[in-house]
Amino acid sequence: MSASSAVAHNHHDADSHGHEHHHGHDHHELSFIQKYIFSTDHKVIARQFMFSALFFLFIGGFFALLIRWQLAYPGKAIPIIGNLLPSTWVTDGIIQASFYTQLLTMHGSVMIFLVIIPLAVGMFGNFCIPLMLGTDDMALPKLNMFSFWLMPPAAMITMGGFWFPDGMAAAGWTSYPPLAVINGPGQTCWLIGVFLIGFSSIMGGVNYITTILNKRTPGMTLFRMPLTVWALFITAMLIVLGTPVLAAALSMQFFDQFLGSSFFIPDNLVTTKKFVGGGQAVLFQHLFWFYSHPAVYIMILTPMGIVSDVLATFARKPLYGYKAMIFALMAIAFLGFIVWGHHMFQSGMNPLLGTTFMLSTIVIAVPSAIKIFNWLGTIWRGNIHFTAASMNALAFIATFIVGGLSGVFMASAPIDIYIHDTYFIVAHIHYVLFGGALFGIFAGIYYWFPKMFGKMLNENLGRKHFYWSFIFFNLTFFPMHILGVGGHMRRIYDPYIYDFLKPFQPMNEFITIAAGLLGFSQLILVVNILWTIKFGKKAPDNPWNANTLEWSAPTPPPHGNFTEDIRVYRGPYEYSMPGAKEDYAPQTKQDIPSEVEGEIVDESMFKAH
Amino acid sequence: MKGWFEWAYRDMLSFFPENVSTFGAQLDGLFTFVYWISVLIFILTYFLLIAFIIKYRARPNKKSYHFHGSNIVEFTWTILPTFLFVGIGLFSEDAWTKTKYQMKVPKPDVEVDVIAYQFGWQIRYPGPDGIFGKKDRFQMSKMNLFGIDSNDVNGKDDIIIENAQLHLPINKNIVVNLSTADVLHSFFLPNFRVKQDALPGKWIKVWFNGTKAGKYEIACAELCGSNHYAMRGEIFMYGQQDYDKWLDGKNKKMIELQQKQKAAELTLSDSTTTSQGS
Amino acid sequence: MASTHHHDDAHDHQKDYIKVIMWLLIFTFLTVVAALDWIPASWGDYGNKLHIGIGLLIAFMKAAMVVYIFMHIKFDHKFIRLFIGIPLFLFSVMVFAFTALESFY
Amino acid sequence: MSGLSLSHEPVTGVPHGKLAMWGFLASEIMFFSGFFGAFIVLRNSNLDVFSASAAELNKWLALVNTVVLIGSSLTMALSILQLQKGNVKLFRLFMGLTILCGLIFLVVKTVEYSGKFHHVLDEHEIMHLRNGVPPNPDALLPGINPSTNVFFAFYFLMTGFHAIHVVAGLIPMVFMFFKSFTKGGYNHPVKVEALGLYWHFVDLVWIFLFPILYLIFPAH
Ligand code: HEA
Ligand code: HEA
Ligand code: CUA
Ligand SMILES: [Cu+2]
Repeated sequence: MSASSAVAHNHHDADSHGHEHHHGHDHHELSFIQKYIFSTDHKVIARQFMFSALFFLFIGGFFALLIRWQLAYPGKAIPIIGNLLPSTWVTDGIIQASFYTQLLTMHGSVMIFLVIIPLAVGMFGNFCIPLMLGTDDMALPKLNMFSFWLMPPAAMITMGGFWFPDGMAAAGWTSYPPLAVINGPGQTCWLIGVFLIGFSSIMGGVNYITTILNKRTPGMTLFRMPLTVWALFITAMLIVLGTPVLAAALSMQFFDQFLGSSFFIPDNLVTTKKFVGGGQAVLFQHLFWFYSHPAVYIMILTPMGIVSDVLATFARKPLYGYKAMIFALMAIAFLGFIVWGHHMFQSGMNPLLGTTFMLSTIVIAVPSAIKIFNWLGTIWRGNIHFTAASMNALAFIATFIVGGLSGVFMASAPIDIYIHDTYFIVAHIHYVLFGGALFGIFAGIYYWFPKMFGKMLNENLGRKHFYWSFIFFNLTFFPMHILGVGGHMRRIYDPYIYDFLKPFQPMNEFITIAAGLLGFSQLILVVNILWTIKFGKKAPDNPWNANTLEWSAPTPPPHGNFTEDIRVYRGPYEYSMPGAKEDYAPQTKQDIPSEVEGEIVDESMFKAH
Repeated sequence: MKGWFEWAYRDMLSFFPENVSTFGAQLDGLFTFVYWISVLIFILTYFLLIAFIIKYRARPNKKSYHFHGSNIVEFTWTILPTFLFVGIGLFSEDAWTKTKYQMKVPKPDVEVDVIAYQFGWQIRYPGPDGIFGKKDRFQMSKMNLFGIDSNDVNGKDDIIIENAQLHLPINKNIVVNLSTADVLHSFFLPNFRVKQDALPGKWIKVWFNGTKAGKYEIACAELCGSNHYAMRGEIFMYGQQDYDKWLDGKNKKMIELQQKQKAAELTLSDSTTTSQGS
Repeated sequence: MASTHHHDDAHDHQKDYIKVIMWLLIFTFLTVVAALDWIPASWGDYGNKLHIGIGLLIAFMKAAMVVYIFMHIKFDHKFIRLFIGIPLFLFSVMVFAFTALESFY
Repeated sequence: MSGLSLSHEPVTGVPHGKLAMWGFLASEIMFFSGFFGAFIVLRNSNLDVFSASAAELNKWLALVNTVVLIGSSLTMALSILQLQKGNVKLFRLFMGLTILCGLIFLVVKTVEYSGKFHHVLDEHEIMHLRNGVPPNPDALLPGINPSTNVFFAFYFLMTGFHAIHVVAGLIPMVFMFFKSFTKGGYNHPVKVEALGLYWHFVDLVWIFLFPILYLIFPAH
């Protein structure tokens, strides 16, 4: 390949110029704004994504707690803050039915579009890709900055309905027409906001693909990339191919909302708003889920990659079945595009289609199973160090198994008849999104924080955060399976007008209390982060003795990331090589010192399998 | 407080509301089947996970086993779950065809129309003549949610129940023609294991066969606006005789009503058309 | 391996472009003519299908020429074809699910 | 240049800008796929309305636009070629022609649109366009617009987004055009090439819009 010739050339350069590199980038002083606000440096953008997403996590979490209050104690005033909330939301501190639907809509939208996707894709994508590939920045840094700065206005617009008397969007995060179309201006805001967020995602995705294909350092072949990068690569493809379909659906809904067309509205709807008719309501669902099913994998693949890296590092063991893991990712991504109909089993689409989607959906469990087994294989006969990062990664596996298995129930169309749109689904959502994606993200935060900020997070607080989150997470969401089995519908303001749901009130109360404590546990993370940034211990360059390239960069990495040219000699997971002195073998090190003094380990052993 | 602990020791399957339909048992059986498979997988994977965590926790001077994996193993654990999962799929197919395929809906013993609207259900019986009036989508209005064609005599005596109460006989194949006047709703009968979204502009056949007399609830399971939660309905299942009695009562009332209307019509000849509007 | 094609055969490209534009114009002309009302009404639905078939066939041929020559797919790295191939595949999946099965309801 | 060369030559040999543009185009294909997929579905269920409405469109304006846009694709390709050869004058000429074509396209589009907006529908036409179904007086805005029927909704949706794409393409073109007059000139062949890809794609979309909106409905 042309790359290899370029390498030889580069090395010459580096040698002859010595340490001249200090001049290149730091030449002109950057102003504060260029450095921290409108920065094109991928690391700064990653931090921006992280802080904005954590901020929205709290907004979304706050909405969730209001939801929980209403379900446990319907008709009772919210304590303490009840009277502080705007009067369009609550009367006398009591949540109104119309506000409840806004709450659940915004909770879902915020968590998905403004928390998990920006964290998993925006933050880790930006931070990890250039560093793990050994390059100085993204392929298109300006575009990168643009894709972050599209987010804040988009977020404001998404929640913009706040300023209208009708309130925010209130048709669920799925925004099904005709309901969404007859809703007020808040829904229009939501459409525009999510459209912009999607645009930002696409820009990011395009950038990742280009960077990964084009900016790998010499020696970094595709099959020497760490799984995090692989996962991001595949995620980027999902984004680039899926998100535009959502954009199309949203545009059409915008036309229906705003310009009086009827793409999704059949003839003669008996509502106050009048339409010309001729459209089909299920069409939107098809378009929506064509994106939104892949979107759930957009949210989980990167955490899966992170977990693979973290586990290999802390088990001091090569990742079990590296290639199988990659093919599994690809299989999930591919199948992810042909299973969207499983959200629509009861929607009135052709039941024959239900059969096809049922089979493809069930098959998608296979690559997931492969991943679970390979992670188990990775810790098997390992030497597992327990840190906040590795514990979160292990928790990811534990919760993803539960969430995935509940997915298999719903994948079977006849079983889904009963549990569709019940809390069984809500339990599934949170097991895969909170238990899966968010725990994976936590693992990543604990793992890379030292590199990002140059300070070691407080391990003690980290563990507390983990234990509390894990326990209260399960206490909050496991009982929801039971609610679902009992027939408890989702998205209902007051379950207790139904006789068959009355007995579930104590369980809802229990869940609410657990949810409050779960929310409280997240404060530990915040405290930990803020405290560490201010007072934390300085982090060494490679605190975990890990192999991947980012740990060969100084901590925190300067503008331009690396202080010397780097070349990759082996795969990312060569831990505990027999005969080697250290139990790790950084990808950049050509020669690994062996236990026997003066002997060089046979190079052929390091080949990625 | 006491209630909290009552559920803690119960088996998850015991939380299903009582099943009173013929195919409900099959659906519950499928759930149970997947449930036990899941429990098995859960135990297997959690056992390995916990065992490995304990057994292979870090100890000083220990070195991990340098091993990249084996193709045979990968192959095995790809194929085995594939069979298992495809098995689940094939196993489910029968129940799905039976409950949802429109061409497989059994011949109705009793047929009713149900239309959902924000926020309630209306139910239509064919009335004394036993024949439904034709539906015309363009005559649908707040006053005439079903869009009963005003030119069809069969529709004149159709009985419309506005308080969302469905009365049906047990041990009969019941076919509900389901649609909605406005946004999406979902016709959910927890005890019958029936759920079907109502689509505007489309009449979908939903069928079931109840096995036990009594009063059950109808719920809406698709977000349809602020009062989505309040779209509660009731379904009364009777033995055949009780059902006939109820139906006769309704039909008689309808006949009386029609006679009264005829009498009124004679005096006020052209007032019938004004009731139709947007 | 990198960018070998660009400069040396620039002239060929120019010729290619001219050729392509001629064909594009011819096809445009054809597609308009084909859309005229020349199919006997007695062909009924088959006539409609023929209309659609011809229209889309010509559109695809035009598109292929634009992609191959103007967009340099013919001369560029092979892997770039994936950027068109994968979306087209997904599009066909989408259309298949939307129409083929929906219409046999 | 520093001693470091961490920002290497593109590994694939395809410049960043061009590769990214291909990625973006893949995403654009999916965007329009969503519209086309929906179009196919709703066309099948509203065939009569669709063919009656398509007959209202002006084929000849669309034909002019097709030719204009195809022509602009040619001039675009030629301008890239000229910049690669270093011939700035010809580059500028062809770029100018491309911009001109783009503007003509937009002007024709505007004529077409305003013709629709100002088209006063009589009773008979309304029934015709709505397949005999009486319109809902509250829903129908005057003139032909997205609220007329599903066909026109698609017409405005698809041609509207297409026109937005044309405008979005023209902006950098105008920038490049004027930049080429300045002292430094404009010497970024890769950027022009990437923009060219985009422009050809815009042409490509039109190649499909032309038949499916204007042509393939049987004339009644
Ligand atoms: C990160 C997010 C995420 C992930 C990863 C998944 C993963 C899966 N989901 Fe989930 N899903 C959502 C997020 C996610 N989902 C959301 C947000 C919704 C609700 C949307 C809404 O309506 O608001 C939803 C809804 C949803 C539905 C619709 C339910 C309904 O509305 O009626 C269905 C139906 O099939 C489904 C199925 C699945 C399946 C089969 C998987 C599979 O990928 C799971 C595969 C994993 C496993 C199977 C477990 C691991 C495997 C093993 C432990 C090995 C097994 C061993 C042996 C066989 C030996 N999901
Ligand atoms: C990543 C995604 C994500 C995450 C993390 C969460 C987190 C939580 N979610 Fe939710 N949820 C969704 C995604 C997510 N959710 C989606 C997609 C839906 C479907 C929406 C729809 O139907 O359209 C949904 C729906 C949903 C419902 C169903 C609503 C309904 O159908 O009526 C419920 C109900 O209990 C719920 C609860 C919770 C709770 C208690 C948390 C907790 O885990 C939150 C814990 C975190 C915090 C609480 C943050 C910490 C905040 C503080 C410490 C501040 C405390 C402030 C005060 C106390 C004032 N979620
Ligand atoms: Cu009707 Cu919910
Ligand atoms: Cu899904």
